[in-house]
Amino acid sequence: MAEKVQVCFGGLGGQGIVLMGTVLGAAAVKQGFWAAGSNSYGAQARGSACRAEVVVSSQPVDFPRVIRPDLLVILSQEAYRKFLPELGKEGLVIYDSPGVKPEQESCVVHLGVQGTELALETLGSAQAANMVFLGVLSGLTRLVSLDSLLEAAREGVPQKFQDMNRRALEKGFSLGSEAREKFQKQGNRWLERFSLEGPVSL
Amino acid sequence: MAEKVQVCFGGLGGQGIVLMGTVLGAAAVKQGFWAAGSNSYGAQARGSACRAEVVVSSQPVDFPRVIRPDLLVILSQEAYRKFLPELGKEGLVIYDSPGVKPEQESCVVHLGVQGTELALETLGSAQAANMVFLGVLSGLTRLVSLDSLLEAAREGVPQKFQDMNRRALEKGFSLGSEAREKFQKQGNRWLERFSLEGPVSL
Amino acid sequence: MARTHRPRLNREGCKLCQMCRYLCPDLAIRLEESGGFMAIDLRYCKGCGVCAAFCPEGVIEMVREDMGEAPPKKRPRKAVARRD
Amino acid sequence: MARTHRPRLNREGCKLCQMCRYLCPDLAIRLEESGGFMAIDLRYCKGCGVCAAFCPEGVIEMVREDMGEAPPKKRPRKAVARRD
Amino acid sequence: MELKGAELEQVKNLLKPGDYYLSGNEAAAEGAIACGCDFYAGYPITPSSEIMERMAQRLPELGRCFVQMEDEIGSISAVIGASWAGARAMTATSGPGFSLMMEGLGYAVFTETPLVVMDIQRAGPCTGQATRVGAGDIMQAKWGMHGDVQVIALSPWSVQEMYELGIQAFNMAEKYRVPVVLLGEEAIGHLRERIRIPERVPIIRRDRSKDRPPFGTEEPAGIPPMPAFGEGAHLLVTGSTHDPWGVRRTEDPEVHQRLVERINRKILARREEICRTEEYFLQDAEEAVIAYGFTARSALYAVRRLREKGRRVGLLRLQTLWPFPEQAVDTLSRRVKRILVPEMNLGQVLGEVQKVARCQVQAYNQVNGEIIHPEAILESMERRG
Amino acid sequence: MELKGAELEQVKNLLKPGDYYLSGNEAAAEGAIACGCDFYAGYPITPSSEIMERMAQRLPELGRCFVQMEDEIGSISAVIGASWAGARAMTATSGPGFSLMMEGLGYAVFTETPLVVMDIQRAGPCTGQATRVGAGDIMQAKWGMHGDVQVIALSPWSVQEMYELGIQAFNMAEKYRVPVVLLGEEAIGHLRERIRIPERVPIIRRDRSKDRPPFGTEEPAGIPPMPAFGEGAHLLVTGSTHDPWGVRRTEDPEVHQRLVERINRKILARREEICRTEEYFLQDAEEAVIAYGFTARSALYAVRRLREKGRRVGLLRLQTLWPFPEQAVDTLSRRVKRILVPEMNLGQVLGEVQKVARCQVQAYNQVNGEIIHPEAILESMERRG
Amino acid sequence: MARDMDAYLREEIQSTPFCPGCGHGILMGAILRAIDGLGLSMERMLFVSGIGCAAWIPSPHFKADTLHTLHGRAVAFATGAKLYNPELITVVVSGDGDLSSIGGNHLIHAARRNLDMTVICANNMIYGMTGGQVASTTPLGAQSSTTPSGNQEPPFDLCGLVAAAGATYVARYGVVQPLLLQRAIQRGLQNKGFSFIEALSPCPTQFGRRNRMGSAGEALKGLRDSLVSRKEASKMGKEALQGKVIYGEFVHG
Amino acid sequence: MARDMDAYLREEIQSTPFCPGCGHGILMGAILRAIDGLGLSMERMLFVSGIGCAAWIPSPHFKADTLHTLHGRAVAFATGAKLYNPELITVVVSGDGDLSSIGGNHLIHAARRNLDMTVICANNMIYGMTGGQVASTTPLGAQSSTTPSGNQEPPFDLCGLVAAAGATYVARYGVVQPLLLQRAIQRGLQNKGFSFIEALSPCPTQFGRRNRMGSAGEALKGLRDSLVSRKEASKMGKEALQGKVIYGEFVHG
Ligand SMILES: Cc1ncc(C[n+]2csc(CCOP(=O)(O)OP(=O)(O)O)c2C)c(N)n1
Ligand SMILES: Cc1ncc(C[n+]2csc(CCOP(=O)(O)OP(=O)(O)O)c2C)c(N)n1
Ligand code: SF4
Ligand code: SF4
Ligand code: SF4
Ligand code: SF4
Ligand code: SF4
Ligand code: SF4
Ligand SMILES: [Mg+2]
Ligand SMILES: [Mg+2]
Repeated sequence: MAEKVQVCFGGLGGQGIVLMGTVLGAAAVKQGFWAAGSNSYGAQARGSACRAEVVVSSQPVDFPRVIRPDLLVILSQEAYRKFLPELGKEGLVIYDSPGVKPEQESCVVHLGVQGTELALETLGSAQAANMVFLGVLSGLTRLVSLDSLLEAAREGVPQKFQDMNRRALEKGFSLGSEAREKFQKQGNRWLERFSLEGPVSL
Repeated sequence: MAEKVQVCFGGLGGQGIVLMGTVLGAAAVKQGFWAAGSNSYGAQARGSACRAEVVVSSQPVDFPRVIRPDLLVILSQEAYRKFLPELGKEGLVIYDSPGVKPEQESCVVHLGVQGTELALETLGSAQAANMVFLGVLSGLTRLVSLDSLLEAAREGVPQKFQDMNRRALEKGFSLGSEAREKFQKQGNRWLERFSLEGPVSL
Repeated sequence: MARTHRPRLNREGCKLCQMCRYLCPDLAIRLEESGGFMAIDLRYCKGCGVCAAFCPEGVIEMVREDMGEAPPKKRPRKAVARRD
Repeated sequence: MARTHRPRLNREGCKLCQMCRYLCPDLAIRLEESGGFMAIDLRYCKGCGVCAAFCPEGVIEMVREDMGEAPPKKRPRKAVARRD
Repeated sequence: MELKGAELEQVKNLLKPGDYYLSGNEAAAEGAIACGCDFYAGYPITPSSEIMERMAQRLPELGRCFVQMEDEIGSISAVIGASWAGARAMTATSGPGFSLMMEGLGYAVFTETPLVVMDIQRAGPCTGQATRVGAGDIMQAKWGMHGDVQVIALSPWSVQEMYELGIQAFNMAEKYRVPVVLLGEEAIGHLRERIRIPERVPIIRRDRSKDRPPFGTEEPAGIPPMPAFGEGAHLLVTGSTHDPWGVRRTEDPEVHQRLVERINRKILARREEICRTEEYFLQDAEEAVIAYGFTARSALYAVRRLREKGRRVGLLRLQTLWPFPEQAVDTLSRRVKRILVPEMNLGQVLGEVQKVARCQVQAYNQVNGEIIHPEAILESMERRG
Repeated sequence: MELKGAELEQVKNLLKPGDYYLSGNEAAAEGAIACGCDFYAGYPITPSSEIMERMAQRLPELGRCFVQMEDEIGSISAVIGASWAGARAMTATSGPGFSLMMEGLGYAVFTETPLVVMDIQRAGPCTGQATRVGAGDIMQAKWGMHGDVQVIALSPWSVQEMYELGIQAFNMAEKYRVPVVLLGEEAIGHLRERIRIPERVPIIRRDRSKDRPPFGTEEPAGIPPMPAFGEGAHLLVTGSTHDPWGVRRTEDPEVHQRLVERINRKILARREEICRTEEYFLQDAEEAVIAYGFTARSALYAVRRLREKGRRVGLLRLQTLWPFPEQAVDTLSRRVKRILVPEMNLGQVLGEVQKVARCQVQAYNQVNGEIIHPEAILESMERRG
Repeated sequence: MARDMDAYLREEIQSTPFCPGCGHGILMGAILRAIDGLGLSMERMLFVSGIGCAAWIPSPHFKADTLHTLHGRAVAFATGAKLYNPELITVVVSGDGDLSSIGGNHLIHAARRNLDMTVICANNMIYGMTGGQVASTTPLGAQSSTTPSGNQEPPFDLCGLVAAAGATYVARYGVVQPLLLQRAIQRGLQNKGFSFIEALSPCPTQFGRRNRMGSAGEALKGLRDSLVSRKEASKMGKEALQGKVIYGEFVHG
Repeated sequence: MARDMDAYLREEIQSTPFCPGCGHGILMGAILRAIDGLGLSMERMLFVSGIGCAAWIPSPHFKADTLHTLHGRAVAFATGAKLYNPELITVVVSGDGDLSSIGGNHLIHAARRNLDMTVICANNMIYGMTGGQVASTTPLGAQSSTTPSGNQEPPFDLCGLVAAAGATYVARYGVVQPLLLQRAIQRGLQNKGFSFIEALSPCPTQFGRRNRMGSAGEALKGLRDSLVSRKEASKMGKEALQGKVIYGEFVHG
């Protein structure tokens, strides 16, 4: 069990990267954790690289930026190249397949998910890919629960997107959970690194 | 012979007090003296008290403000009351008569001149009184010469006033000279305090 | 410049049109309702001559301040500087 | 957002009216004088679809970028930040 | 801040108490609202615009007043006008807009108008790098106006503090009749963190008595009462030199000296009451870091790592930047051998530390639009150790 | 200032050489004209308006350009635009207008635009006492802009120096590609004194080469050349962060750091070359006065009187205020036991002296709209003697 | 005895700082008479002014809340006060330089918003206070301390500008038309929206002297003779209108 | 291959920073074609802009002297450059917010002076760059990030305002009228005096999205459909003009 998990999301402006960070942070807070998040600013509307990061912790966060990410969620090749070197040795990468082509699978654990395609095909919009990946993150690591994600994703979002987001999160969660089982069956215990001790009460 | 003479002009806004200072300073510079002058600022157009001061010196002026006036030229009662206490014990007051009524004639030398009346009557404008008094100052003390005053008064003044100013200065000068003679006949040598040694050449 | 002239209003010819009152920049002229005449308060008058210039009846005249005569006691003037 | 669609111009029906050229916000369309046809330089095209929307002949069609196919080599983009 | 006296009230919070995940800018807006801010005038500028956007949403909901002005000069002017009409008024901006507000801010100081300006600093000078972080407006907040003035300036280091200092800024402004500048930074304004919204918040309201003059006191450091327009006080408000009742006195040396001294003294005489600092690991420290804003987060992280390595190093965190907490720095400088001042500028607080410190003072300056990483402070300390 | 290099020229004076009796403001205008000032944009404000009025007369006579703008923001903007069109350009103002110019001045620093601002200080803060004297804008001249910048600021103490520093201001602006602020004071601007107009004046012209980038140099403290508009240089001028050719680079940390450091270093690295001070009676002094502007006249007078009484006291007169002449103050502070800093503000240069001085530093502050009388300094010295 | 309109004036301020014959004093009376005419309570009124001689019309003379602000900013200060407390009858009184030169932007934006306030511009076609520099209202060719060879820049038609910006009551009169001027001020005060009244108010000291207008009385007569009504003007040719000033209501309810 | 108008563009700047479909890009082309049409040499041209997306139209793209200034100050910077060197063909290109909100005062004063420069206002009725805040040109009722319940303030008629201030060439066209717009820019450049061209230039990202205008193409079509000529408008009733925008030349030689 970790005290603090550092997550980075990377992709292109327009892919909803910033929102992923916000929803993850808000979900964590709903569960009583502490969270701190930042993101690259101002590039949302254009096609350039975009990054969001969240520190989730069972204690108040001292330094609110990611110092070394434990977990990357990557939605574009450019982001992959840029952020992978930062990842800790025991880190985990969740990436959008086949849009992102992993390059150094050896060093860290990679999990490819066809998030964009899935979103397009089953939800009708590539825009929902970000929520699919948040669901995967939750299903796989249990860093935050699906429920808190669902709640967080509802806030400040127009009604018409709420339903789509819910379905995307659920879909992702079940994909993530499948992968979690698989990993666990392999006897992999490192997944525990990504779930937190219960929040300290102050 | 003095090294430095400190002169103050006092009156009401609109009486041309500031110009008196400027012309005296400029005249002194024309003769090779050093001069520094300041004046109360901003009240010109209204009826409130107005003051101009000039330090004339045969050497560069260290402190450019009047510390203790040697000579007052006073055109209003208010100015008289306000500035007289500043005057040195051996000082000289030239005042506009009968507009100004001297109060403590005993302590310092007073010279009343009917400058305003004279200006009005012989020059047709009370505005010329200031030049009459500058002429008096020159005739009496020889601090600066009539010629340099005439030259200084010509500069930056519209043609139509030039002639009036010249006549006013000349008129004043002859009045001042008369007084000078009278004083000198009385054996008064203190008038020398108001004329300067030749300018130092640098 | 101190005031050199002051207005003198000849009540005889005055038609009480109040033009002088409306145009006095110093609110120095009132219609004295009781007496039915225009009254100039010289404490406020700056001697600008506007009232005289605009009186349609020509009954206001600007006269020279008598240098000798003591001016009406002025209320204290606030010290104000130009040129903010 | 990366470009998801690109314009495809059918030279057949094109009347060379140049509306697409005048309205392309990225100066990506030229009249190729030599050949007498409209040419779209996809290196500059951002896939906005304005040309297609305004072509009076309807000969420009927006087609999905083939995710697989390598995009035309872009010239280096200057890094610029919004929000001065 | 000591919150005592009759003016203090506890009011119920308008946001449901509990934990939220907000950005610093959102939190600052909520703090202001909680503390009764009922007038906002502003002009958009990155990275402060979220404050304005939240205000545009929330104030009208609460029946309060929001206006987007034509520029920042209009904004500060409207804020001053509203404050005299009785509002708890604020604006928010960033460097370029803050520069435009200097004349208005000086007016507010000289007329003792309570108001809050949130300056969310970005990487200057000039338009610089508009979306990136800096802390280059510290000196400007105090010295950007012509003539001798005092303001209060606060530096939050977390989203929670954006909220809390948002509250305190209003209370201080009202208590001392002075503009308060919240010197935020892009990195805090855009940071999201968990924050706790309390049940109740303390509110200090200005003294509105009409029986005493609104611009002068017997005591040389006094704070006069401030009635509002429309209350029959026949207020005379002017940015020219004025007597205690507001009458212009632009040629009287004494009136000027007394007024200028009082508006300075009323803050400086209360320096200790106003200034807030925090100490970390300083009891036995031989060397110290003095930091503020986001940099203090980095510094604390670095100090913890150094402590782990056995270095006797501590942190003095400045929450108040103006008036400068001289006492705390002076005391510290007598206890430690050296002080490091890391800043996202070329050395602004550094100069203030130098003025009072009695030990060696070192600087770490970074002006690249990025936060100072803990590693950089660590390295700097180790290199010079 | 060292006037060397190819850019230096001696040009014939446009005013007949000889002695004149001019006001400080007139002299400053004449100095500017003599040094080739060919563009003036301004907005009237007491006590600087005589500069503008003289320019309105003289520049068109000489076939040069004068414009009265709609406000001070317009003025500084037009001056910057003209400077890039090749002009030797200036404006003049006083406190309130100077406050409004802060954003523009920061732009000038960041784009390295040569220009001169004459700030004839009056009694602030705010509108204060508009016709009276003060020296309250010293800190503002350096710190009034957001972000980290450097300017050069000069303080004349006589009418002759209004003329000479009017010349020097232009030469420094052109040489270092930086705005130069002439920090005059009402008491000097309105003072009339005899001044000597020389036969020839030195003129430094900016380097207009087009072969090197106009916004960057290899050396970290370099000064790049500056071609003008209309010369085919395809200039890219921007107040956003830019590379050596002027291309906006608003997301690159290194470009920002390099640029901000260079515009600061190019001045600070030349501190000794730029700074001018004068010493009076300091050889054997045990105590000293540090003063500038009109106050230095009073101080010198007071020092002379004290010398007459046998006190070993001297004066360090600062002609340059920014960059601050640290070296001279440091050296002095090692030689004397105490330093008195009399100022027409609440202690602005004082703080800079405190930063470097190694002896006791005392202040004499007066903010009553009047000059500090020599008697007051005398008394202060005697009292604390 | 007493001053005219004494009930509206502060007792402790006995003299105006204006030069003898200054039009601003005449305007001051017209404003007070307009308030008196409408029976408005001074307790509900807020007077806001900028910097300049004209800005001294309400402050410190009027016995009401007065806010003497910064040069050019009166309208923006007033915007804040009015929006916060809509009960305040908000009147801005300031000079042509203050309102239309440095303050032009706030003026047009307040007009655009059609904020409920009345702006009275004392237009003396010059910067009086600072010594007679040219203004954006100075007629072509006129002398000023910064146009030694006569003004070369066309002046604003202030009423036209403010009307184009969106004001809902716009009128111009000379101070020599005291009753028309008073009526316009009253109509402006009654208009629920942005009202702009341009009062032509000669400055004998800085404008008159330089432009050989003679005494204050002569300057005012000169103004009177230059005024033509909108109606008259509509019948006059361009030539005939040379040197004339058109008065009247340009926008009204 | 190459870009259109490549000869007028800096080689080293290959891509504009505008969002896909941004009207500012269309305007950029129209400006270059106007210059090309008149055969003007870029060596003699100076482009000045403020801050905003629109201010990036000339800088850094145009291969000429470009001066990217401060928010709102472009016209004042241009005034200095033009007065000093009258040879410079001076063109200001900036946004509605930049020129008419914060920069409104410089705009009306330059128009008053009738300075020989051409000001092209890229009006997208919003603050594009900073994230879609309301502008002084935003239509009544429109959504923006600072008017969550729709804009309550009437917008400026920019052409009317600038004409009232004294400009001698004033025209408005939409970017969907590329040839008319180009002609107006050419006439502005040829006018020896102050020319103002308002180019309606939709912002799909910040205005379009919030106001449900659909894709960039749809937004532009919406604009096209709202345009009516001066002539047509003169025949239409107030009702019929609701939601319409009048194009044409409002002041010309
Ligand atoms: C920011 C600023 N700039 C300049 C000034 C100087 N100033 C004071 S009043 C004034 C002009 C006043 O002209 P106007 O508004 O027409 O009033 P008037 O005196 O003519 O009645 C100026 C330029 C100032 N106080 N503040
Ligand atoms: C003094 C100042 N205030 C605010 C800003 C922030 N700012 C940058 S661009 C902009 C608005 C731009 O709007 P507009 O001119 O309409 O251009 P657009 O982006 O819509 O094309 C603002 C408010 C700034 N840079 N400087
Ligand atoms: S002279 Fe002038 S101030 Fe005196 S009453 Fe007549 S109009 Fe009024
Ligand atoms: S203007 Fe003449 S007639 Fe009319 S009220 Fe005055 S004095 Fe009488
Ligand atoms: S899609 Fe848009 S950018 Fe691409 S060519 Fe068409 S109009 Fe130009
Ligand atoms: S708009 Fe259509 S028809 Fe016209 S040139 Fe383009 S492709 Fe051809
Ligand atoms: S200077 Fe002109 S405007 Fe000012 S008070 Fe005197 S006459 Fe009136
Ligand atoms: S935000 Fe709007 S104006 Fe700016 S580039 Fe994008 S579409 Fe164009
Ligand atoms: Mg005026
Ligand atoms: Mg816009």
